[in-house]
Amino acid sequence: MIRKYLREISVGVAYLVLLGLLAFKSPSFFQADNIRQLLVEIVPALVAAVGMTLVIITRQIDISIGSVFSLCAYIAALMAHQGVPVPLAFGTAIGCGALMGALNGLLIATLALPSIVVTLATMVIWQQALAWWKQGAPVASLPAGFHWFGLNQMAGQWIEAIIALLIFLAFATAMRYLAAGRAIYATGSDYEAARLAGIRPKLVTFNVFVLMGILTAAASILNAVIMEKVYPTSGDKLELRVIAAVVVGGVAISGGRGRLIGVLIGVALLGTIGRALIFLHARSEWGATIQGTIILLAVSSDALDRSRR
Amino acid sequence: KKEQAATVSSPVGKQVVIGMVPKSKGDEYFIACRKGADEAAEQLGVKLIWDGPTEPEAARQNEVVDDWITRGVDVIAVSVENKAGISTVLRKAREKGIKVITWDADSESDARDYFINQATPEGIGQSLMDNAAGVMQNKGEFALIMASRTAGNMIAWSAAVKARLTEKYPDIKLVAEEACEDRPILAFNQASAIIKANPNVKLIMTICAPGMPPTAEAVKQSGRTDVKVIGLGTPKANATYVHEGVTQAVILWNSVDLGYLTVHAAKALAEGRLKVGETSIDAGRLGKIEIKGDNVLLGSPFRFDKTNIDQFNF
Amino acid sequence: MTQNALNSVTMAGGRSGLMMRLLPMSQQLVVVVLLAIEIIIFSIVGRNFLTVENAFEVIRQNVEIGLLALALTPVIVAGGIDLSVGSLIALCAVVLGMSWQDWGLPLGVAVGVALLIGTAAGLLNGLLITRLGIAPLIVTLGSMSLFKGLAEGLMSGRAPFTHFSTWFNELGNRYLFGFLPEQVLIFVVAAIAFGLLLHRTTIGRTLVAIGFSFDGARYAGVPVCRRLLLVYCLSGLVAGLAAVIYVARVGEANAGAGRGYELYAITAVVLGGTSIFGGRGTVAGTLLALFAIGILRNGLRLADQPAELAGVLVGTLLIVAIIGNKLINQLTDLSAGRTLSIRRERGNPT
Amino acid sequence: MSNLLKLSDVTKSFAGVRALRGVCFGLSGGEVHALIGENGAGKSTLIRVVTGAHLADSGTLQIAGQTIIRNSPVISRSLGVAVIYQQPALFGDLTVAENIAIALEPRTAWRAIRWNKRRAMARELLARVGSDISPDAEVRQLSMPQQQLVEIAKALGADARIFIMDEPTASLSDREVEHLFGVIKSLRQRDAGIVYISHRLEEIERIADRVTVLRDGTRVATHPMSEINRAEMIRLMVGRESSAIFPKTQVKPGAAVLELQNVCCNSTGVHGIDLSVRAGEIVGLAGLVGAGRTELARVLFGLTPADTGRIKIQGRTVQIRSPRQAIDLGIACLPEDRRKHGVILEMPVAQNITLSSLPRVSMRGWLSFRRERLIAHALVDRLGVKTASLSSATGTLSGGNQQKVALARWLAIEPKLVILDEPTQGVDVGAKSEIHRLMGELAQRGIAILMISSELPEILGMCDRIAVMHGGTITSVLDREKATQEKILDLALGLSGRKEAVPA
Ligand SMILES: Nc1ncnc2c1ncn2[C@@H]1O[C@H](COP(=O)(O)OP(=O)(O)OP(=O)(O)O)[C@@H](O)[C@H]1O
Ligand SMILES: Nc1ncnc2c1ncn2[C@@H]1O[C@H](COP(=O)(O)OP(=O)(O)OP(=O)(O)O)[C@@H](O)[C@H]1O
Ligand SMILES: [Mg+2]
Ligand SMILES: [Mg+2]
Repeated sequence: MIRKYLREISVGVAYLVLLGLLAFKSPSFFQADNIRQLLVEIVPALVAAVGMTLVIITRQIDISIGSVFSLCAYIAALMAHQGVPVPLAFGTAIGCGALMGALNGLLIATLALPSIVVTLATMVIWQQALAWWKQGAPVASLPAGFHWFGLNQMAGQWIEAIIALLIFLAFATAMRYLAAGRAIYATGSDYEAARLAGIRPKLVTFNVFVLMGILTAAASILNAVIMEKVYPTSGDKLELRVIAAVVVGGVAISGGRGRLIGVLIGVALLGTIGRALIFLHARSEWGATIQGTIILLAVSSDALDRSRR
Repeated sequence: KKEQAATVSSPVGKQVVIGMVPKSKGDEYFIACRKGADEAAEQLGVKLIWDGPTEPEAARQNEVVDDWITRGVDVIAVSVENKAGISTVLRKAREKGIKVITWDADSESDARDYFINQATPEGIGQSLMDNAAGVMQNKGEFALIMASRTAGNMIAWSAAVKARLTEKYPDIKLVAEEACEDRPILAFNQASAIIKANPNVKLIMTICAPGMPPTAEAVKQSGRTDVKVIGLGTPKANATYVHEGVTQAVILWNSVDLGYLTVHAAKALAEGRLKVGETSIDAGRLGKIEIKGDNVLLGSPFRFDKTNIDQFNF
Repeated sequence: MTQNALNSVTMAGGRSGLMMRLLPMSQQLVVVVLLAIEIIIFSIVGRNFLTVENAFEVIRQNVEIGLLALALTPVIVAGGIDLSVGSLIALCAVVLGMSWQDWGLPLGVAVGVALLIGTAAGLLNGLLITRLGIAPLIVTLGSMSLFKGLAEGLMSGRAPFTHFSTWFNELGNRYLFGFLPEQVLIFVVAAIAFGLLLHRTTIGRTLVAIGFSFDGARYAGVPVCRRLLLVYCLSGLVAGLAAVIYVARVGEANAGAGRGYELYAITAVVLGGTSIFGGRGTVAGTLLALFAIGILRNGLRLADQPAELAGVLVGTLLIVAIIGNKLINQLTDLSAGRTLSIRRERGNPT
Repeated sequence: MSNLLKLSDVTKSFAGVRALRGVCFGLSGGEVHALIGENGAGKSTLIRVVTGAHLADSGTLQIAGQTIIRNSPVISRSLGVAVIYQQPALFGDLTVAENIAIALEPRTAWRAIRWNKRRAMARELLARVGSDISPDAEVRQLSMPQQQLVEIAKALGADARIFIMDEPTASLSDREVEHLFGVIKSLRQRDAGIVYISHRLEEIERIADRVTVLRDGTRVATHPMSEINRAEMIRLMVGRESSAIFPKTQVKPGAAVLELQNVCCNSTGVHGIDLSVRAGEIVGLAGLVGAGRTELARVLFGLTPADTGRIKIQGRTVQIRSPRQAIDLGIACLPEDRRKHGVILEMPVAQNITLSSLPRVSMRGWLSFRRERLIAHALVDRLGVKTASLSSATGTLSGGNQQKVALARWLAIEPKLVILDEPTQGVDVGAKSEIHRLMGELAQRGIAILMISSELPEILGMCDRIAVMHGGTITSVLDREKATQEKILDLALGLSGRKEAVPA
């Protein structure tokens, strides 16, 4: 039992240690509004990480999410800016996310091309296309309904947290208790066996990438409403942060294994460090070093476990 | 053969070709510079090529310049990201008979003909720190958010700020120093954390054009009216926050004019009208601009605040 | 029995034998075509594109990334990947600067130190991957952030190291006989070395075996761990070398050096037909792809096109290449089903 | 008797290969219809056409009286077809319970999973095949035979009327085989039909009612079991009179090549091993599944090095920490799982053969492709490997031929001791007798051979001495003369043997 959840436990402990350190060194970290800020900071990564978890469990990977993220948020903002009703703008953004995911899915599932190469390509394409299109100009003067969904700040922050939590719970349960979720595990564990068992692995893979696109778009919106402007670089390096969080959370890059609960902890841990360092008045230039160390330690932990059995 | 190539690409015939390199495309500040440059190019009928790194990385600028040397342009005008780095290739350009101008940030002086000088790192550092001190009444804590820890000019600027701090303001304390990697969302998160983590911080100084509005946004959302923001940025992007009183001052020169002037100087240089010893240059709508040695002076950094910020639309 | 086996070998040898040799090259063929198209287009629309100077300029500008791509080829052929090389360039550059300016070592020695650090970093990756059996993608994802962090930490807001001795800067900027950039020599040597290593030595052969099937290689008595350590150390060492050349060319060392290079390099390797699953791959392909990308960037600039367009086109190039390769494969004898069910037996793609 | 299955002139070819040519096949309720043929004859392909894993190019397929237009795994299952594939089609990362459940539960995606129900079902089915594998075990941690059992359980669970078993006993030892036969009998009583594929003809003789023989994708004959004997079957399969199986050649054993004294390896549970193998001697390792035979082989080959005890090679005490060392000591090991460990499927035949003897095809690390081709060619001839060319991917060969390539690799190192783990598993009679002939030949050249096999006749036929393993240790060693099926089984089951067990 403990062995089964070893990764979740060890990462969870690491997180508790960090929080303990904060409680001890700078209790002000735990003020309600700081926690809300923290949540808002983590939420987009979490939603994207849910998608990435599915993708990695299917034994694929998607490094184009950063670009998709930027593009979707930007499109939503542009439309809203042009006076399109905000919900419609958000809807369209999600649609675009789905489309871009579908493109990846099409190339990967039906043509059986390696996902890492395909998404590497689409990543560059979307990113550069956006830069070319708007030369990096942010979208300002957005309608009232955009910022915090037109709510006041605190409500907006809570809504963000709740939406993310709901998405997380929905997927967490589906992955365990819904046949569709198990089909994803099966496909990632053994493609051919899945085919013989009557699971349609191509379809599963395709759908997973579409979901990835949708979740990325959703994440980008959750991120866009935080500020009064939307920048075309909002998704830079997102893929690395998310993949790191997912593997720290114990999802096997070899597919077929991993649980969303671990991912939640992973996202929380990596997402908190930056803010924590500021509260600990640490020399922030060592932030990346700490991140890297944590990732390596976390993944080492279950390597040790493997060698034990 | 080269002539043919030239005529192919430009039916006008012998048209002056100016290559202009920003530090980083997609940075609001440089977008503003480009506005002015295009305007001037329009007026003067020169061919302006505008290209540069999409992310601040030293070698990229060198590559752009290298290729333009191959392509053969008349003038190369660079906003220098890495002084030592770019100088080697600028010298090469001059050997090849290409006129070289630096703007916005200077290279080593022997590597270029003229520097369109709107401000030196020292100048910027000073006016930033002085303005900050003014807002803080010369005492209290403040925090610094810079664009990146690796870009040469950033390092120079933050160094200048600190130098000024130690030299003139003993009662002011720098309590936090972050780098936002030119990413607005990071600036936002860092600012909001800084405010929470340092209850009696009085001011945040953001030396990063894309980072400044988010900083103000964070301060505003924190509801701490006693915390103020100043920094390097473009007026339009910060106007709202300035009016709301969050942002006290935006330090900058008129970057549209900077681009505009650069192109004028470049054309003059290319046509030999800008010879050593000139004391002034006629720069279209800017009128006569003073020249000291090999520095074309746009004038010292400019302070945008409530009173004047709305007069600028860039 | 023995008799007809003899016949079948001698008889049927030709065709399928040729196919077997050509099959892994199919993507290289696609890239060659693309390259040709590029050259034709740019020699029309680009100024001074088709000149010796420009040719060498292209190579010169891509030496650092090229070195990384060379070192990554055996890594990926052996079924691994190394995302940390970009950050490693930064770390080595910083160490180079420090050991020279702060610790006052002679520049030559400082270079040595940088290379040493690079190798050590590669060793770290290798050990984590072989001894703890963690997926390379993950290990190097972590060390990528680790090395970058160390570089930034060491610099911690100080000015970049500059004003290296002239002999050193010339290493990155002088032209032998007026047209041949010095670092290109280094690159050519490296390219040949890696080519031989991968295709002409027993080590290369074992790398291919490991890439196709880690277990299979182990059961065949291949010293898998030692081999993997070797390739990761090599990629570290080469990253160090790239850092040195980078500093020499750009004339300054700081923590921003080489950011994002790993992606350029990996793009070149996979565009060159090296299978991301390991096993298949050639140094020649990597070189071809490297030029395809380099020429694209250079040519577009000479045609006054913006850098972003180059980015978009590189991405498109990559997709076109792998699709083209796929189609060729499907026309050849190895049917999709076949390759798939054989892949089944092997480890994971990433 | 109802007619469950009817194929008429089914044709199937894979790019290049004509796997099936106008094959007709029928199955009726309450019968066991055996399907035999050499490797690559088309047996697996035929059944994959029935299950919808492959689509036939032409011909008609009737399942349970219905004519199927476009078959698929789902359709065939809905019509009551249950299958055990040759390569277990299991999900290594999922639990046994889930593997079984996925095969049995409906296909709908929006369906809630009830885990307890799954476990219960799995436990019940595993019990029926006489296995106590935990439903919560991850399949990838199971041994090959255990996985076979899961496959069988999976098939039984489906309330099917047509059961297709492709070499189900390939990796099973007699006890499980007996159990399986029991199950098959009961199925037959329930008027279900069974298609049974195996290379072990004695099995066929025991349980089959009808036999269909395939050769090169064509059906050469279908006979009631009563009207056909083993020799006839072999003749039909091979298309010629085949040499007697198990051609034991008497060799005068020389000095001991391998000596083991109280060898233990805790991580694998192998302990207290005492054994010696002399030059020119063939020693068999018998035992039930999980007795630790393969584990012992792995210890000797340095894959899981021994913790304690003494290993002597030709009298010299040695440490074997890695396969590399083992090879340098002249030890060769033909692993159990051919496709994963035996050969590298994507690599050309020649490169596979020389992979373990690279020093011989290189000078100071530089490969000599000429020498490689020479050595490879020589071995391909000697073993009679059927391959298009030395540079065709090994994966394109039939399993039997893949096995020969794997063997060739080890002959290339000119070993002193050869460990063979299930060398003829899933290999057809033709290839099998060749492998046996080869073993004899090696023995004559004074090479010591340690053979693991779950097929008692093979053990009894080939070996000079037989060591029986039980629970991770050798319970006793029998001489060729003394050994009988019954005796070995008793020892293997741990019923007797304790007394004569060599003190550990
Ligand atoms: N997926 C496939 N792609 C290409 N060729 C195939 C495929 N499956 C089988 N073949 C070919 O079809 C022929 C029949 O294969 P099949 O697996 O039916 O033989 P088999 O009778 O099952 O042999 P064995 O006794 O080894 O199982 C073989 O020559 C094989 O090369
Ligand atoms: N996916 C596949 N693609 C092409 N040919 C295949 C495939 N799977 C099996 N074959 C061919 O089918 C024939 C039988 O292979 P199969 O895997 O059924 O038997 P095996 O387990 O390899 O060993 P054996 O042939 O001794 O049973 C071989 O010729 C093999 O090459
Ligand atoms: Mg078969
Ligand atoms: Mg078979």
